[in-house]
Amino acid sequence: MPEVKPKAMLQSQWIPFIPESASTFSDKVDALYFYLTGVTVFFTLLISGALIYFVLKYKRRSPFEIPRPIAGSIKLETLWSVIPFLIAISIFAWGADIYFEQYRPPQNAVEVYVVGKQWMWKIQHTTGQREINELHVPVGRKIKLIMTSEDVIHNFFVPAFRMKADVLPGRYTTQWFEATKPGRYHLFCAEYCGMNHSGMIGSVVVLEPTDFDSWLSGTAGEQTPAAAGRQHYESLGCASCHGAEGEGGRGPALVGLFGREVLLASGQRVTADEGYIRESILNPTAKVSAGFQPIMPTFFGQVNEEQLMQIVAFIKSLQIGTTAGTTTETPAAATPSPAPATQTPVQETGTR
Amino acid sequence: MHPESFQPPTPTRVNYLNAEYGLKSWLLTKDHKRIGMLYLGSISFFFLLGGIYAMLIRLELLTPQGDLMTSTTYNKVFTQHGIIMIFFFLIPSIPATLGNFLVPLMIGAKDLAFPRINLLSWYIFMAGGLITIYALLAGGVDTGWTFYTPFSTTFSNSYVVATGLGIFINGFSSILTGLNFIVTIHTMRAPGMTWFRLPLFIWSHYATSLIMILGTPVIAITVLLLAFERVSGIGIFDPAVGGDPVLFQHLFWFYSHPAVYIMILPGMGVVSELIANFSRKNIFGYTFVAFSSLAIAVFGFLVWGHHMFVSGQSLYAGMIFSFLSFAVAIPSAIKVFNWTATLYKGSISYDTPMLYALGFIGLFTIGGMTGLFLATLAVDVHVHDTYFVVAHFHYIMVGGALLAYLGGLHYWWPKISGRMYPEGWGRFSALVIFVGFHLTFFPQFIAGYLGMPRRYHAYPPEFQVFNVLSSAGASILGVGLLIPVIYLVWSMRYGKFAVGNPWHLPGLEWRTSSPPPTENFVETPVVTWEAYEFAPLEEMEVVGVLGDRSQDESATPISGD
Amino acid sequence: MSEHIVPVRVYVVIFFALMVGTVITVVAAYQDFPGALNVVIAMAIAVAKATLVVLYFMHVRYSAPLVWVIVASGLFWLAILFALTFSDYMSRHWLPI
Amino acid sequence: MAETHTAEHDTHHAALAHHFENLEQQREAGTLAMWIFLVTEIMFFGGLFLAYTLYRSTYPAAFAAASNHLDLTLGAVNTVILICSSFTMAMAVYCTQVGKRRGMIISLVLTIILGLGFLGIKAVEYHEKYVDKLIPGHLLPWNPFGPDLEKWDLPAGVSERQIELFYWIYFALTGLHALHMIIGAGVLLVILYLGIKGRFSPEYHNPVEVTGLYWHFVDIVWIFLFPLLYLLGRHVGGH
Ligand code: HEA
Ligand code: HEA
Ligand code: HEC
Ligand code: CUA
Ligand SMILES: [Cu+2]
Repeated sequence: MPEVKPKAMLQSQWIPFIPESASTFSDKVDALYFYLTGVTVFFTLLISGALIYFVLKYKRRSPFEIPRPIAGSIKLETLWSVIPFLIAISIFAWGADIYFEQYRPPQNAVEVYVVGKQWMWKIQHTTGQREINELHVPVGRKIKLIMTSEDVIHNFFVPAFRMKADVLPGRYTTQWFEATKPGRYHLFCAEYCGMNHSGMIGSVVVLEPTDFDSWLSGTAGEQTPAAAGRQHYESLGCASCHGAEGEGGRGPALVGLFGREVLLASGQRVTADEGYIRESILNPTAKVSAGFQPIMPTFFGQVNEEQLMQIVAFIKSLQIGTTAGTTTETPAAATPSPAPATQTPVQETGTR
Repeated sequence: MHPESFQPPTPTRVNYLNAEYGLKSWLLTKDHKRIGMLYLGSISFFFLLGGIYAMLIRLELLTPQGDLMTSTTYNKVFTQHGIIMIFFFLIPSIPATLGNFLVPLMIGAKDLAFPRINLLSWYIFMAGGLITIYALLAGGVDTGWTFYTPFSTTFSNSYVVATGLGIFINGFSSILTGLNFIVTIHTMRAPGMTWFRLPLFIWSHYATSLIMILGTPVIAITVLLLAFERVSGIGIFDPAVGGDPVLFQHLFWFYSHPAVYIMILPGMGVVSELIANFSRKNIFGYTFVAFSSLAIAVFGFLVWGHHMFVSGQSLYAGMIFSFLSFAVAIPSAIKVFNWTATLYKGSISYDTPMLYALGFIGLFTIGGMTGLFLATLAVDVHVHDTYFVVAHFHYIMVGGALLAYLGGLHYWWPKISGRMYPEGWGRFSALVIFVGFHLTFFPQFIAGYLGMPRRYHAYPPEFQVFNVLSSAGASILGVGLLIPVIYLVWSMRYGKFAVGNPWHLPGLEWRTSSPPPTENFVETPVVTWEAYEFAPLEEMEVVGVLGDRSQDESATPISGD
Repeated sequence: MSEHIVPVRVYVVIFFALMVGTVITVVAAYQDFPGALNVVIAMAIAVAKATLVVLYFMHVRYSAPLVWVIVASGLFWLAILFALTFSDYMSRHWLPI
Repeated sequence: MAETHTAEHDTHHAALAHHFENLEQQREAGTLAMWIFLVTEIMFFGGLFLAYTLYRSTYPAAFAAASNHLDLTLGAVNTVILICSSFTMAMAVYCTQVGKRRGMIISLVLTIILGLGFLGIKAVEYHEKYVDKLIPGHLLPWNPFGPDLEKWDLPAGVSERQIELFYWIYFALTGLHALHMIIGAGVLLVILYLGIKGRFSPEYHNPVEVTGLYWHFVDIVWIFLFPLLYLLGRHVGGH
């Protein structure tokens, strides 16, 4: 947003070296960043200090002087390989710790579907609201993005949240965040994706819960992804094997599948996450679930990314004792309702 | 057949430069020194080309809105800047010019093991270069130097195949160079030149060659597959047939990370020479510095995934790669500390090459340390593909590798051209470059952490201040680089004649006349001294290390005036 | 280190060994072994055949240590390429995305 | 190390290049270089083998089905041919080492013939694939890919695209291998010519040796390609 001057600079006038800190990660990442900066400054001063001192002190006096050779010292060598190594380890451990937090979405996160395409971001909420190049979220709610691309690799990058993940064609990637400050923040595409890469920008709008509710009700919520998914499920004939309500038949029951441990014919166990469901639809023979013949046809190339996401959303909504995706209002029960944000999210019934 | 003791070279007016004349004598030469010069000419051209692109980038980024050129043009400009600078300038820079010239001289051999292959490698290089230039003229390429699929295979409509072909061919020249070096260093060392008497320049070139032969084939097959895929419309990187684009990134970085060590290791070798020789000290902890080169070469192959922390690679793989990236930093650390320690109680002269060497150490430290930021998982998530990365690698590649290259060029210029460069101008331009460099690239660290993505043709206005600084710096840097270009060319004709050993150094390359005769040494030398063993000067005079005085009226030491 | 000349007899033996190996692979390929055993067997035989060629036809058995080192490093780097790449692919599903 | 041996007798041998001390050093350099080159070849093919391994494990059913459609007999025959050629190559080296000129020439000729035989059969195979419309590239204007999968008794859940993927890899691997064969045959011709002109002797035969190394390497690549491409799916039925 050109006219709305992003707060990024305004608020960090104090220290114009770090961007706005607006998510639960920001401060953690910044702390680590300052540690690294400290180490760097230390070693840079150490080295350049020593260089300058020696260069001045041991300036060549006469063109014929030959200093006494010094072989070296094992002690020093070990010293200056061990100390840096220990420092390095500390940095590594700290970084890895935050990294896992950044990419392991919590159980009760609200899901938002993101589809990148040259050169725009298409976003859909589980309640049906669609947005382009804008993402509205309430403060203090954990948001999990389920992302894929229709063409090339893109990257969903929000500096103020210190989060970034590639958005790949042909598979799902996820990341999550919890915004801490209302405001409008840059959304960049951070993976080069062709002509208009630098134009594939937008903004994440963080609202107070009440404002978010009014935004939700204000925006026309069309059919929810789950409901749309149900229609594809029927039109593609999944029902013929998995049953109209996913109760199962020639194919395994899909009710309660999401998040369950699935025993495969090969004997190994996998958790049925979005990726697994996607794979089961596009490449069924890869992971055949135990007790069934691999008779499921592949739907490779017959469904586009958006439809696929909706089917996945539908299967996820098939939880024991719920008939989801039937109405446009009731959100997918598998995931906590984003509306109304003033209430605490419904705890999910799944077994993850 | 070997002389018992070392004979001083008899003064020769005939040298490799005036042994023969005419274009043919150059284009068909098998003399490693002349081939080195052929390379010098070609890569200088590519450097200037890449530099012009760089200037276009900086011009465009002066203002937030992309007003100078269209976004497509801009994409082509930075892509071609990257491709030219990496594949056609920095990778061949030191090995193919100074390495070609010096490896045989330093180990006391008459030539590289395979002179014909050496010449062939230059022709292959030129072939690759010409094809790439054709691609640029025909319409250019806009994939970024990293060629990420599926954009490069399916969506880009620029000359990807031609460029890929150029890089594919170019790869073989670097393989052949590496092969030649390794065989030469193994089989052609002069009598008495044991492994631990080798100058560190040789060790680093040995390590570099290892990477060249083990890594380059992988990039070759990768770009080949990429080209096939583009031509046949489908392929293994194409999600549309169930391929995985990330596989391309694995294959690409398997080479391209080690390649960054192809770019820096020779520079480290040069700096080791400069630091030791211009402080008249044997390098502190020779064996550690020598083996750290090999360590870097080996470990360098274990960290490529640190370019893919946010690419959808598994988190666990990310952890492994992050950890190993920290491990690979240690050998570099060892080098930095040993260089610094070498200066202690030395006899340090402030000649231009030394200034470059000192600059290298400082800038490489900063560049390397910021590499650690990137190797840190959580931080890389934020700064990946921002200007922070851009700043990181320019600090190492321009502040490090390029300065080392310039330092080496000045240091061996008397040997190469038989003339001295103007010392005053040398020091001056070194300082200009140093200043301009910082101004260009330091602001990019800040812009990067603030979130400015790289490869952006237009950017939000709040980043402008950093870009203006950077562009200003770039023009200073450009001028700073222009000066040596001018005076080096000038000195080839008007420079003072150089004696055989202008710096009074023990290295073998200084024990023959400047420029050396075609066969390098009148007699195969027999090495009886350790590396960097500085005999008292009077004694060196006796064995005639000062070389051929008849060429030069002023045999008084240039250094330490 | 003037070279060692391998007697013809050795070459002939190796030749027949390779032939036998080929036959075995083909036969084995039609048996349905449990799990991934088919692959394992096929690869084991291939490796055995390759080793014979390298050691005898290519004289490595009689060559300088340096040659051994070179061959080993070639295989080692290939192993690096595979191991680290698959460290990604094999652990991708460990965490629900 | 090189500098240690100075075999006086051969310092003035015609084949000694000016910059080497003696033939021994020259030979050492030549062999070393070829081995290093072979390492680069390992890495070159390595990238492709990696891709093969990955996709085979991702699409086992598709790869098995597609592989079963390759012509096993031709593949096997080619394997035998290559092993024979490796043998004759080894003999060629042996003959030069002991100075049997005729033996060397005969074995070289045989090696070349076998090599060309291999390429011939490969050509036949490629043609078969062309006839069955198995050349990858369904997006090309002339669509060379479109096997009628009815005849294939494909297992359910296998997509045509992954069959195509297999053949893409098949052609990439075998194509590169064939290219190496062609280069090898060319080099062998040169060696043969030089051999007939009597350039090689027990003292100097490094070119024959290193060419042999290269030829054996190409053979080894095939030793792996054969089971990986032709045999991987036989046990799950098929032709
Ligand atoms: C010559 C080139 C060169 C060199 C030598 C290096 C060296 C290093 N690089 Fe860099 N790098 C590049 C060129 C280079 N790099 C390029 C071109 C890119 C971008 C590619 C692209 O995407 O276009 C890149 C990108 C890049 C990334 C990916 C960033 C991203 O895209 O998200 C990472 C991540 O780990 C990284 C890390 C490192 C590390 C750890 C080193 C280490 O080797 C550094 C080791 C050196 C030191 C550590 C300094 C000396 C040590 C001391 C002074 C003692 C103190 C040390 C400790 C406390 C440990 N580099
Ligand atoms: C060896 C490697 C190398 C070198 C030396 C340089 C040199 C320079 N690079 Fe480099 N750069 C890369 C490798 C290199 N770069 C790579 C790999 C990328 C990534 C590409 C990608 O994203 O795909 C990149 C990207 C890159 C970007 C980011 C583009 C983007 O992401 O949008 C920028 C922006 O400032 C930049 C600037 C510069 C500048 C100012 C120099 C200066 O140092 C140049 C100075 C040189 C000269 C100026 C020429 C010589 C002097 C003269 C000819 C005198 C006459 C000229 C004048 C007086 C102006 N480079
Ligand atoms: C011809 C019958 C058939 C059709 C039609 C079919 N499936 Fe299946 N499906 C199966 C069988 C059998 C399995 C179990 C074997 C396997 O995993 O391949 C299965 C497995 C699955 C699984 C994995 C479930 C588990 O427990 O592992 C999912 C998810 C799935 N199908 C979704 C779908 C969707 C969505 C569609 C429609 C787009 C569909 N199926 C159409 C037969 C079918
Ligand atoms: Cu999308 Cu860059
Ligand atoms: Cu790297």
